[in-house]
Amino acid sequence: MITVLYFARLRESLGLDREQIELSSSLSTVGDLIAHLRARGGAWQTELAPGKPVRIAVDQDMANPATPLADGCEVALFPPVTGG
Amino acid sequence: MITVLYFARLRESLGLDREQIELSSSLSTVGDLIAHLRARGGAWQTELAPGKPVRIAVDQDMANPATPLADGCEVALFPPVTGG
Amino acid sequence: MSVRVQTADFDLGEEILKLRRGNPKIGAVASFVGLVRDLSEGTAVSAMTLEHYPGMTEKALEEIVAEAKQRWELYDTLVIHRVGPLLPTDQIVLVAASSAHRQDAFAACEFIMDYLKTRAPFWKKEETPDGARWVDARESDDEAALRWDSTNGYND
Amino acid sequence: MSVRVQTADFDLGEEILKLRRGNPKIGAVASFVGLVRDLSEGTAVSAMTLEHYPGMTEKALEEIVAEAKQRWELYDTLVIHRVGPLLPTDQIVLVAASSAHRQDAFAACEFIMDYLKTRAPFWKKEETPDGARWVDARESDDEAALRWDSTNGYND
Repeated sequence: MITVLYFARLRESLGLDREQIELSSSLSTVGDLIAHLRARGGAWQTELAPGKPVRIAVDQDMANPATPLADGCEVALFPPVTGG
Repeated sequence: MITVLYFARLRESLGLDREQIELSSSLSTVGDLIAHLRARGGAWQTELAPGKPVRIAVDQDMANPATPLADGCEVALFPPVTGG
Repeated sequence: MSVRVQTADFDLGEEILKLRRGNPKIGAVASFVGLVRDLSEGTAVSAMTLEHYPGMTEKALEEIVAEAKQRWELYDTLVIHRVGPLLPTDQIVLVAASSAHRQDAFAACEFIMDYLKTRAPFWKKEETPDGARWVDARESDDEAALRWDSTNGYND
Repeated sequence: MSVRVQTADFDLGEEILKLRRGNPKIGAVASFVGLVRDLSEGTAVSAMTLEHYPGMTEKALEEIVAEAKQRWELYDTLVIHRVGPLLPTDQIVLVAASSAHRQDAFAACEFIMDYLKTRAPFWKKEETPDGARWVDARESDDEAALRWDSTNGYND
Protein backbone atom coordinates (compact mmCIF):
# COMPACT_ATOMS: atom_id res chain seq x y z
CA MET A 1 0.00 0.00 0.00
CA ILE A 2 1.27 3.47 -0.94
CA THR A 3 -0.14 6.92 -0.29
CA VAL A 4 -0.62 9.15 -3.34
CA LEU A 5 -0.96 12.93 -2.87
CA TYR A 6 -2.25 15.46 -5.41
CA PHE A 7 -1.46 19.17 -5.32
CA ALA A 8 -2.58 22.47 -6.86
CA ARG A 9 -4.26 22.27 -10.30
CA LEU A 10 -4.07 18.44 -10.27
CA ARG A 11 -5.80 18.23 -6.90
CA GLU A 12 -8.62 20.41 -8.21
CA SER A 13 -9.01 18.73 -11.62
CA LEU A 14 -8.98 15.24 -10.13
CA GLY A 15 -11.20 16.27 -7.21
CA LEU A 16 -8.95 14.38 -4.79
CA ASP A 17 -6.11 15.35 -2.49
CA ARG A 18 -4.93 11.87 -1.44
CA GLU A 19 -5.66 8.16 -1.75
CA GLN A 20 -4.20 4.76 -0.90
CA ILE A 21 -3.21 2.37 -3.68
CA GLU A 22 -2.15 -1.29 -3.44
CA LEU A 23 1.18 -2.22 -5.06
CA SER A 24 1.41 -5.35 -7.23
CA SER A 25 3.85 -6.99 -9.62
CA SER A 26 2.42 -4.84 -12.45
CA LEU A 27 2.38 -1.70 -10.30
CA SER A 28 5.88 -1.32 -8.89
CA THR A 29 7.31 1.87 -10.45
CA VAL A 30 6.27 5.49 -10.91
CA GLY A 31 5.62 4.72 -14.59
CA ASP A 32 3.28 1.85 -13.63
CA LEU A 33 1.41 4.15 -11.26
CA ILE A 34 0.89 6.83 -13.94
CA ALA A 35 -0.40 4.17 -16.37
CA HIS A 36 -2.71 2.81 -13.69
CA LEU A 37 -4.14 6.28 -12.96
CA ARG A 38 -4.49 7.20 -16.65
CA ALA A 39 -6.54 4.05 -17.21
CA ARG A 40 -9.26 5.54 -15.01
CA GLY A 41 -10.19 7.77 -17.98
CA GLY A 42 -11.84 11.20 -17.81
CA ALA A 43 -9.87 13.89 -15.98
CA TRP A 44 -7.24 11.28 -15.08
CA GLN A 45 -6.53 10.55 -18.70
CA THR A 46 -6.49 14.26 -19.62
CA GLU A 47 -4.39 15.53 -16.75
CA LEU A 48 -1.84 12.70 -16.89
CA ALA A 49 -1.67 12.50 -20.71
CA PRO A 50 1.84 12.07 -22.16
CA GLY A 51 3.43 15.50 -22.67
CA LYS A 52 1.53 17.08 -19.77
CA PRO A 53 4.00 18.78 -17.42
CA VAL A 54 3.34 16.62 -14.36
CA ARG A 55 6.02 16.33 -11.66
CA ILE A 56 6.34 13.29 -9.38
CA ALA A 57 8.01 12.98 -5.99
CA VAL A 58 8.61 9.73 -4.10
CA ASP A 59 9.13 10.14 -0.38
CA GLN A 60 9.59 13.87 -1.03
CA ASP A 61 12.40 13.49 -3.57
CA MET A 62 11.86 14.26 -7.23
CA ALA A 63 11.34 11.03 -9.17
CA ASN A 64 10.95 9.77 -12.75
CA PRO A 65 9.01 6.93 -14.41
CA ALA A 66 11.74 4.39 -13.58
CA THR A 67 11.73 5.17 -9.86
CA PRO A 68 10.64 2.04 -7.93
CA LEU A 69 7.80 2.17 -5.41
CA ALA A 70 8.07 0.43 -2.03
CA ASP A 71 5.32 -0.51 0.37
CA GLY A 72 4.49 2.44 2.62
CA CYS A 73 6.03 5.10 0.42
CA GLU A 74 4.53 8.52 -0.24
CA VAL A 75 4.08 9.53 -3.87
CA ALA A 76 3.07 13.06 -4.86
CA LEU A 77 1.84 14.30 -8.24
CA PHE A 78 1.84 18.02 -8.99
CA PRO A 79 2.29 20.66 -11.71
CA PRO A 80 5.63 22.49 -12.19
CA VAL A 81 6.23 24.64 -9.13
CA THR A 82 5.54 28.39 -9.10
CA GLY A 83 6.65 29.72 -5.72
CA GLY A 84 8.99 32.53 -4.82
CA MET B 1 43.81 80.25 -10.15
CA ILE B 2 42.66 76.69 -9.43
CA THR B 3 41.89 74.89 -6.17
CA VAL B 4 43.74 71.62 -5.56
CA LEU B 5 42.38 69.15 -2.99
CA TYR B 6 44.24 66.20 -1.42
CA PHE B 7 42.52 63.21 0.16
CA ALA B 8 43.27 60.20 2.34
CA ARG B 9 46.86 58.90 2.29
CA LEU B 10 47.95 61.75 -0.02
CA ARG B 11 46.54 64.38 2.32
CA GLU B 12 48.48 62.87 5.21
CA SER B 13 51.77 62.32 3.35
CA LEU B 14 51.75 65.80 1.85
CA GLY B 15 50.56 67.40 5.06
CA LEU B 16 48.05 69.49 3.13
CA ASP B 17 44.36 69.20 2.36
CA ARG B 18 44.00 72.04 -0.15
CA GLU B 19 45.84 74.88 -1.85
CA GLN B 20 45.44 77.47 -4.60
CA ILE B 21 47.70 77.35 -7.65
CA GLU B 22 48.06 79.91 -10.46
CA LEU B 23 47.61 78.62 -14.03
CA SER B 24 50.08 79.66 -16.72
CA SER B 25 50.97 78.76 -20.31
CA SER B 26 53.21 75.98 -18.98
CA LEU B 27 50.63 74.85 -16.40
CA SER B 28 47.41 74.25 -18.31
CA THR B 29 46.70 70.50 -18.09
CA VAL B 30 46.48 67.82 -15.38
CA GLY B 31 49.85 66.49 -16.60
CA ASP B 32 51.43 69.95 -16.18
CA LEU B 33 50.04 70.18 -12.65
CA ILE B 34 51.46 66.80 -11.65
CA ALA B 35 54.90 67.80 -13.05
CA HIS B 36 54.69 71.11 -11.18
CA LEU B 37 53.88 69.37 -7.88
CA ARG B 38 56.54 66.68 -8.35
CA ALA B 39 59.18 69.38 -8.84
CA ARG B 40 58.65 70.37 -5.20
CA GLY B 41 60.71 67.28 -4.25
CA GLY B 42 60.44 65.32 -0.98
CA ALA B 43 57.05 63.71 -0.27
CA TRP B 44 55.66 65.36 -3.43
CA GLN B 45 58.18 63.60 -5.61
CA THR B 46 57.67 60.28 -3.81
CA GLU B 47 53.86 60.30 -3.67
CA LEU B 48 53.39 61.52 -7.24
CA ALA B 49 56.19 59.44 -8.80
CA PRO B 50 55.36 57.80 -12.16
CA GLY B 51 53.68 54.44 -11.54
CA LYS B 52 52.16 55.51 -8.22
CA PRO B 53 48.40 54.80 -8.28
CA VAL B 54 47.20 58.40 -7.99
CA ARG B 55 43.72 59.33 -9.22
CA ILE B 56 42.82 62.81 -10.43
CA ALA B 57 39.40 64.47 -10.70
CA VAL B 58 38.70 67.82 -12.35
CA ASP B 59 35.49 69.49 -11.25
CA GLN B 60 34.51 66.16 -9.65
CA ASP B 61 34.86 64.10 -12.84
CA MET B 62 37.65 61.56 -13.23
CA ALA B 63 40.43 63.06 -15.37
CA ASN B 64 43.72 62.07 -17.02
CA PRO B 65 47.02 63.85 -17.78
CA ALA B 66 45.60 65.36 -20.98
CA THR B 67 42.59 66.95 -19.27
CA PRO B 68 42.82 70.76 -19.60
CA LEU B 69 42.57 73.02 -16.56
CA ALA B 70 40.47 76.21 -16.60
CA ASP B 71 40.60 79.14 -14.27
CA GLY B 72 38.47 78.50 -11.18
CA CYS B 73 38.32 74.73 -11.56
CA GLU B 74 38.61 72.25 -8.69
CA VAL B 75 41.25 69.54 -9.04
CA ALA B 76 41.45 66.63 -6.60
CA LEU B 77 44.30 64.15 -6.12
CA PHE B 78 43.66 60.92 -4.23
CA PRO B 79 44.56 57.21 -3.97
CA PRO B 80 42.37 54.50 -5.57
CA VAL B 81 39.05 54.44 -3.74
CA THR B 82 38.25 51.85 -1.05
CA GLY B 83 34.65 52.43 0.05
CA GLY B 84 31.71 50.05 0.26
CA MET C 1 20.90 27.86 8.26
CA SER C 2 17.26 28.52 8.87
CA VAL C 3 14.31 27.60 6.63
CA ARG C 4 10.77 28.58 7.54
CA VAL C 5 7.44 28.10 5.78
CA GLN C 6 4.74 30.17 7.44
CA THR C 7 1.47 32.04 6.92
CA ALA C 8 2.65 34.98 9.06
CA ASP C 9 4.40 38.00 7.60
CA PHE C 10 8.08 38.65 8.38
CA ASP C 11 10.15 41.70 9.33
CA LEU C 12 13.14 42.08 7.00
CA GLY C 13 15.11 44.40 9.29
CA GLU C 14 14.68 42.17 12.32
CA GLU C 15 15.56 39.00 10.41
CA ILE C 16 18.73 40.47 8.91
CA LEU C 17 19.78 41.82 12.30
CA LYS C 18 19.39 38.32 13.79
CA LEU C 19 21.36 36.87 10.88
CA ARG C 20 24.39 39.12 11.30
CA ARG C 21 24.37 40.12 14.98
CA GLY C 22 27.45 39.23 17.01
CA ASN C 23 29.58 37.95 14.13
CA PRO C 24 32.33 40.49 13.30
CA LYS C 25 33.60 38.20 10.50
CA ILE C 26 30.58 39.11 8.34
CA GLY C 27 31.37 41.80 5.79
CA ALA C 28 28.39 41.33 3.49
CA VAL C 29 24.70 40.50 3.72
CA ALA C 30 22.72 40.13 0.49
CA SER C 31 18.97 39.76 0.72
CA PHE C 32 15.97 39.42 -1.52
CA VAL C 33 12.27 40.01 -0.90
CA GLY C 34 9.63 38.79 -3.36
CA LEU C 35 6.30 40.63 -3.33
CA VAL C 36 2.80 40.03 -4.71
CA ARG C 37 2.25 42.18 -7.82
CA ASP C 38 -1.17 43.46 -8.88
CA LEU C 39 -0.45 42.41 -12.46
CA SER C 40 0.58 38.98 -13.77
CA GLU C 41 0.99 38.05 -17.45
CA GLY C 42 -0.92 41.22 -18.35
CA THR C 43 -3.93 40.47 -16.12
CA ALA C 44 -4.98 42.29 -12.96
CA VAL C 45 -4.52 40.24 -9.81
CA SER C 46 -6.63 41.11 -6.77
CA ALA C 47 -5.44 38.31 -4.48
CA MET C 48 -3.41 35.13 -4.46
CA THR C 49 -3.20 31.86 -2.54
CA LEU C 50 0.02 29.94 -2.07
CA GLU C 51 -0.29 26.19 -1.69
CA HIS C 52 2.64 23.97 -0.74
CA TYR C 53 3.60 20.38 0.03
CA PRO C 54 4.27 20.32 3.78
CA GLY C 55 7.38 18.34 4.58
CA MET C 56 8.81 18.26 1.07
CA THR C 57 8.90 22.06 0.91
CA GLU C 58 11.19 22.32 3.92
CA LYS C 59 13.28 19.40 2.67
CA ALA C 60 13.70 20.96 -0.79
CA LEU C 61 14.62 24.35 0.67
CA GLU C 62 17.15 22.79 3.03
CA GLU C 63 18.75 20.94 0.12
CA ILE C 64 18.96 24.12 -1.94
CA VAL C 65 20.58 25.99 0.95
CA ALA C 66 23.01 23.12 1.63
CA GLU C 67 24.08 23.25 -2.02
CA ALA C 68 24.64 27.02 -1.79
CA LYS C 69 26.78 26.48 1.32
CA GLN C 70 28.94 24.01 -0.59
CA ARG C 71 29.42 26.39 -3.50
CA TRP C 72 30.21 29.60 -1.60
CA GLU C 73 31.84 30.70 1.65
CA LEU C 74 28.83 31.64 3.74
CA TYR C 75 28.38 32.30 7.42
CA ASP C 76 24.64 31.95 7.50
CA THR C 77 21.55 31.84 5.33
CA LEU C 78 17.87 32.45 5.81
CA VAL C 79 14.85 31.42 3.77
CA ILE C 80 11.32 32.38 4.76
CA HIS C 81 8.45 31.54 2.41
CA ARG C 82 4.85 32.39 3.14
CA VAL C 83 1.83 30.23 2.26
CA GLY C 84 -1.91 30.86 2.33
CA PRO C 85 -3.86 33.92 1.14
CA LEU C 86 -1.87 37.03 0.13
CA LEU C 87 -2.68 40.44 -1.38
CA PRO C 88 -0.78 42.73 -3.77
CA THR C 89 2.24 44.38 -2.05
CA ASP C 90 2.36 41.51 0.51
CA GLN C 91 5.74 39.90 1.08
CA ILE C 92 6.01 36.33 -0.26
CA VAL C 93 9.59 35.26 0.25
CA LEU C 94 12.80 36.38 1.95
CA VAL C 95 16.21 34.94 1.08
CA ALA C 96 19.39 36.22 2.73
CA ALA C 97 23.03 35.16 2.92
CA SER C 98 25.91 36.49 4.99
CA SER C 99 29.56 36.16 4.04
CA ALA C 100 32.97 37.79 4.45
CA HIS C 101 32.75 39.20 0.91
CA ARG C 102 29.94 40.48 -1.25
CA GLN C 103 30.42 38.17 -4.25
CA ASP C 104 29.60 35.06 -2.21
CA ALA C 105 26.62 36.68 -0.52
CA PHE C 106 25.13 37.90 -3.83
CA ALA C 107 25.73 34.65 -5.71
CA ALA C 108 24.28 32.48 -2.94
CA CYS C 109 21.20 34.66 -2.60
CA GLU C 110 20.47 34.62 -6.33
CA PHE C 111 21.22 30.89 -6.60
CA ILE C 112 18.83 30.05 -3.76
CA MET C 113 16.06 32.14 -5.37
CA ASP C 114 16.61 30.55 -8.81
CA TYR C 115 16.51 27.02 -7.42
CA LEU C 116 13.62 27.74 -5.08
CA LYS C 117 11.63 28.88 -8.13
CA THR C 118 12.13 25.56 -9.91
CA ARG C 119 12.53 22.98 -7.12
CA ALA C 120 10.53 23.94 -4.05
CA PRO C 121 6.93 22.66 -4.15
CA PHE C 122 4.90 25.88 -3.95
CA TRP C 123 2.02 26.77 -6.27
CA LYS C 124 0.34 30.13 -6.81
CA LYS C 125 -3.34 30.59 -7.58
CA GLU C 126 -4.34 34.10 -8.61
CA GLU C 127 -7.70 35.86 -8.43
CA THR C 128 -8.28 37.77 -11.68
CA PRO C 129 -11.30 39.52 -13.29
CA ASP C 130 -11.82 36.27 -15.26
CA GLY C 131 -11.83 34.15 -12.10
CA ALA C 132 -9.18 32.15 -10.28
CA ARG C 133 -6.29 30.62 -12.22
CA TRP C 134 -3.22 28.56 -11.37
CA VAL C 135 -0.01 30.30 -12.39
CA ASP C 136 1.98 28.51 -15.08
CA ALA C 137 5.68 27.88 -14.51
CA ARG C 138 7.86 30.34 -16.46
CA GLU C 139 10.45 29.08 -18.88
CA SER C 140 12.70 31.96 -17.85
CA ASP C 141 12.82 30.45 -14.35
CA ASP C 142 14.06 27.14 -15.72
CA GLU C 143 16.70 29.03 -17.67
CA ALA C 144 17.71 31.00 -14.59
CA ALA C 145 18.23 27.77 -12.64
CA LEU C 146 20.06 26.09 -15.51
CA ARG C 147 22.76 28.74 -15.69
CA TRP C 148 24.14 27.50 -12.35
CA ASP C 149 24.88 24.06 -13.82
CA SER C 150 28.63 23.69 -13.89
CA THR C 151 28.40 22.13 -17.34
CA ASN C 152 27.34 25.29 -19.14
CA GLY C 153 30.21 27.45 -18.06
CA TYR C 154 28.27 30.34 -16.53
CA ASN C 155 30.37 30.20 -13.40
CA ASP C 156 33.73 29.91 -15.11
CA MET D 1 16.47 57.36 -6.79
CA SER D 2 17.98 58.37 -3.51
CA VAL D 3 21.66 58.71 -2.64
CA ARG D 4 22.75 59.61 0.88
CA VAL D 5 26.18 60.04 2.47
CA GLN D 6 25.88 60.29 6.23
CA THR D 7 27.59 59.62 9.56
CA ALA D 8 24.37 58.27 11.11
CA ASP D 9 23.47 54.58 11.05
CA PHE D 10 20.49 53.36 8.97
CA ASP D 11 17.62 50.96 9.50
CA LEU D 12 17.46 48.37 6.69
CA GLY D 13 13.86 47.32 7.36
CA GLU D 14 12.57 50.88 7.43
CA GLU D 15 14.50 51.90 4.29
CA ILE D 16 13.26 48.92 2.26
CA LEU D 17 9.71 49.51 3.43
CA LYS D 18 9.93 53.12 2.22
CA LEU D 19 11.39 51.93 -1.08
CA ARG D 20 8.58 49.50 -1.87
CA ARG D 21 5.54 50.85 -0.05
CA GLY D 22 2.52 51.72 -2.14
CA ASN D 23 3.79 50.35 -5.45
CA PRO D 24 1.98 47.10 -6.32
CA LYS D 25 4.04 46.80 -9.54
CA ILE D 26 7.13 45.85 -7.51
CA GLY D 27 7.71 42.10 -7.43
CA ALA D 28 11.33 42.09 -6.27
CA VAL D 29 13.59 44.01 -3.93
CA ALA D 30 17.27 43.07 -3.77
CA SER D 31 19.43 44.68 -1.14
CA PHE D 32 22.96 44.59 0.13
CA VAL D 33 24.49 45.68 3.43
CA GLY D 34 28.25 46.01 3.86
CA LEU D 35 29.63 45.72 7.40
CA VAL D 36 32.90 46.48 9.18
CA ARG D 37 34.84 43.24 9.77
CA ASP D 38 37.25 42.76 12.67
CA LEU D 39 39.80 41.26 10.31
CA SER D 40 41.26 42.75 7.12
CA GLU D 41 44.06 41.20 5.02
CA GLY D 42 44.83 38.91 7.95
CA THR D 43 45.20 41.70 10.53
CA ALA D 44 42.88 42.49 13.44
CA VAL D 45 40.91 45.70 13.00
CA SER D 46 39.62 47.48 16.10
CA ALA D 47 38.12 50.53 14.39
CA MET D 48 37.93 52.30 11.05
CA THR D 49 37.43 55.80 9.69
CA LEU D 50 35.80 56.49 6.35
CA GLU D 51 36.89 59.64 4.55
CA HIS D 52 35.18 60.94 1.42
CA TYR D 53 35.17 63.77 -1.11
CA PRO D 54 32.00 65.75 -0.34
CA GLY D 55 30.21 66.70 -3.52
CA MET D 56 32.00 64.30 -5.82
CA THR D 57 30.86 61.32 -3.76
CA GLU D 58 27.20 62.13 -4.28
CA LYS D 59 27.82 62.93 -7.94
CA ALA D 60 29.64 59.64 -8.54
CA LEU D 61 26.94 57.64 -6.77
CA GLU D 62 24.20 59.37 -8.75
CA GLU D 63 25.98 58.58 -12.00
CA ILE D 64 26.39 54.93 -11.02
CA VAL D 65 22.70 54.67 -10.16
CA ALA D 66 21.68 56.46 -13.39
CA GLU D 67 23.70 53.93 -15.35
CA ALA D 68 22.01 51.04 -13.52
CA LYS D 69 18.60 52.54 -14.36
CA GLN D 70 19.54 52.62 -18.03
CA ARG D 71 20.66 49.01 -18.01
CA TRP D 72 17.77 47.41 -16.12
CA GLU D 73 14.05 47.93 -15.57
CA LEU D 74 13.97 49.39 -12.08
CA TYR D 75 11.28 51.16 -10.10
CA ASP D 76 13.55 52.65 -7.52
CA THR D 77 17.01 52.47 -6.03
CA LEU D 78 18.62 53.46 -2.77
CA VAL D 79 22.25 54.02 -1.82
CA ILE D 80 23.29 54.99 1.70
CA HIS D 81 26.99 55.18 2.54
CA ARG D 82 28.30 56.11 5.96
CA VAL D 83 31.42 58.19 6.65
CA GLY D 84 33.36 58.96 9.83
CA PRO D 85 34.42 56.57 12.61
CA LEU D 86 33.02 53.02 12.58
CA LEU D 87 33.51 49.84 14.62
CA PRO D 88 33.44 46.13 13.70
CA THR D 89 29.86 44.91 13.00
CA ASP D 90 28.80 48.51 12.14
CA GLN D 91 26.91 48.98 8.91
CA ILE D 92 28.89 50.81 6.19
CA VAL D 93 26.73 50.76 3.09
CA LEU D 94 23.24 49.88 1.92
CA VAL D 95 22.32 49.39 -1.72
CA ALA D 96 18.82 48.36 -2.79
CA ALA D 97 16.87 48.11 -6.04
CA SER D 98 13.20 47.38 -6.71
CA SER D 99 11.86 45.93 -9.93
CA ALA D 100 9.04 43.85 -11.37
CA HIS D 101 11.35 40.82 -11.62
CA ARG D 102 14.21 39.51 -9.52
CA GLN D 103 16.89 39.37 -12.23
CA ASP D 104 16.84 43.15 -12.73
CA ALA D 105 16.83 43.85 -9.00
CA PHE D 106 19.77 41.51 -8.32
CA ALA D 107 21.85 42.68 -11.28
CA ALA D 108 21.34 46.37 -10.51
CA CYS D 109 22.21 45.90 -6.86
CA GLU D 110 25.41 44.01 -7.61
CA PHE D 111 26.36 46.43 -10.41
CA ILE D 112 25.94 49.46 -8.15
CA MET D 113 28.09 47.84 -5.44
CA ASP D 114 30.82 46.88 -7.93
CA TYR D 115 30.97 50.37 -9.40
CA LEU D 116 30.72 52.09 -6.04
CA LYS D 117 33.78 50.11 -4.94
CA THR D 118 35.87 51.43 -7.86
CA ARG D 119 34.39 54.85 -8.68
CA ALA D 120 32.98 56.54 -5.59
CA PRO D 121 35.59 58.59 -3.68
CA PHE D 122 35.61 56.92 -0.25
CA TRP D 123 38.75 55.83 1.59
CA LYS D 124 39.07 53.52 4.59
CA LYS D 125 41.65 53.89 7.32
CA GLU D 126 41.89 50.98 9.74
CA GLU D 127 43.17 50.82 13.31
CA THR D 128 45.30 47.69 13.73
CA PRO D 129 47.71 46.40 16.43
CA ASP D 130 50.52 47.90 14.27
CA GLY D 131 48.85 51.30 14.13
CA ALA D 132 46.59 53.03 11.65
CA ARG D 133 46.82 52.17 7.94
CA TRP D 134 45.05 53.21 4.77
CA VAL D 135 43.35 50.30 3.05
CA ASP D 136 44.74 49.46 -0.39
CA ALA D 137 42.34 49.07 -3.28
CA ARG D 138 41.73 45.43 -4.16
CA GLU D 139 42.40 44.16 -7.65
CA SER D 140 39.39 41.86 -7.33
CA ASP D 141 37.20 44.97 -7.08
CA ASP D 142 38.54 46.29 -10.38
CA GLU D 143 37.84 42.90 -11.93
CA ALA D 144 34.34 42.86 -10.48
CA ALA D 145 33.59 46.25 -12.05
CA LEU D 146 35.19 45.29 -15.37
CA ARG D 147 32.87 42.34 -15.92
CA TRP D 148 29.97 44.77 -16.49
CA ASP D 149 31.73 46.32 -19.49
CA SER D 150 29.66 45.46 -22.52
CA THR D 151 32.81 44.74 -24.48
CA ASN D 152 33.79 41.63 -22.54
CA GLY D 153 30.56 39.76 -23.11
CA TYR D 154 29.62 39.06 -19.49
CA ASN D 155 26.14 40.40 -20.06
CA ASP D 156 25.48 38.66 -23.37
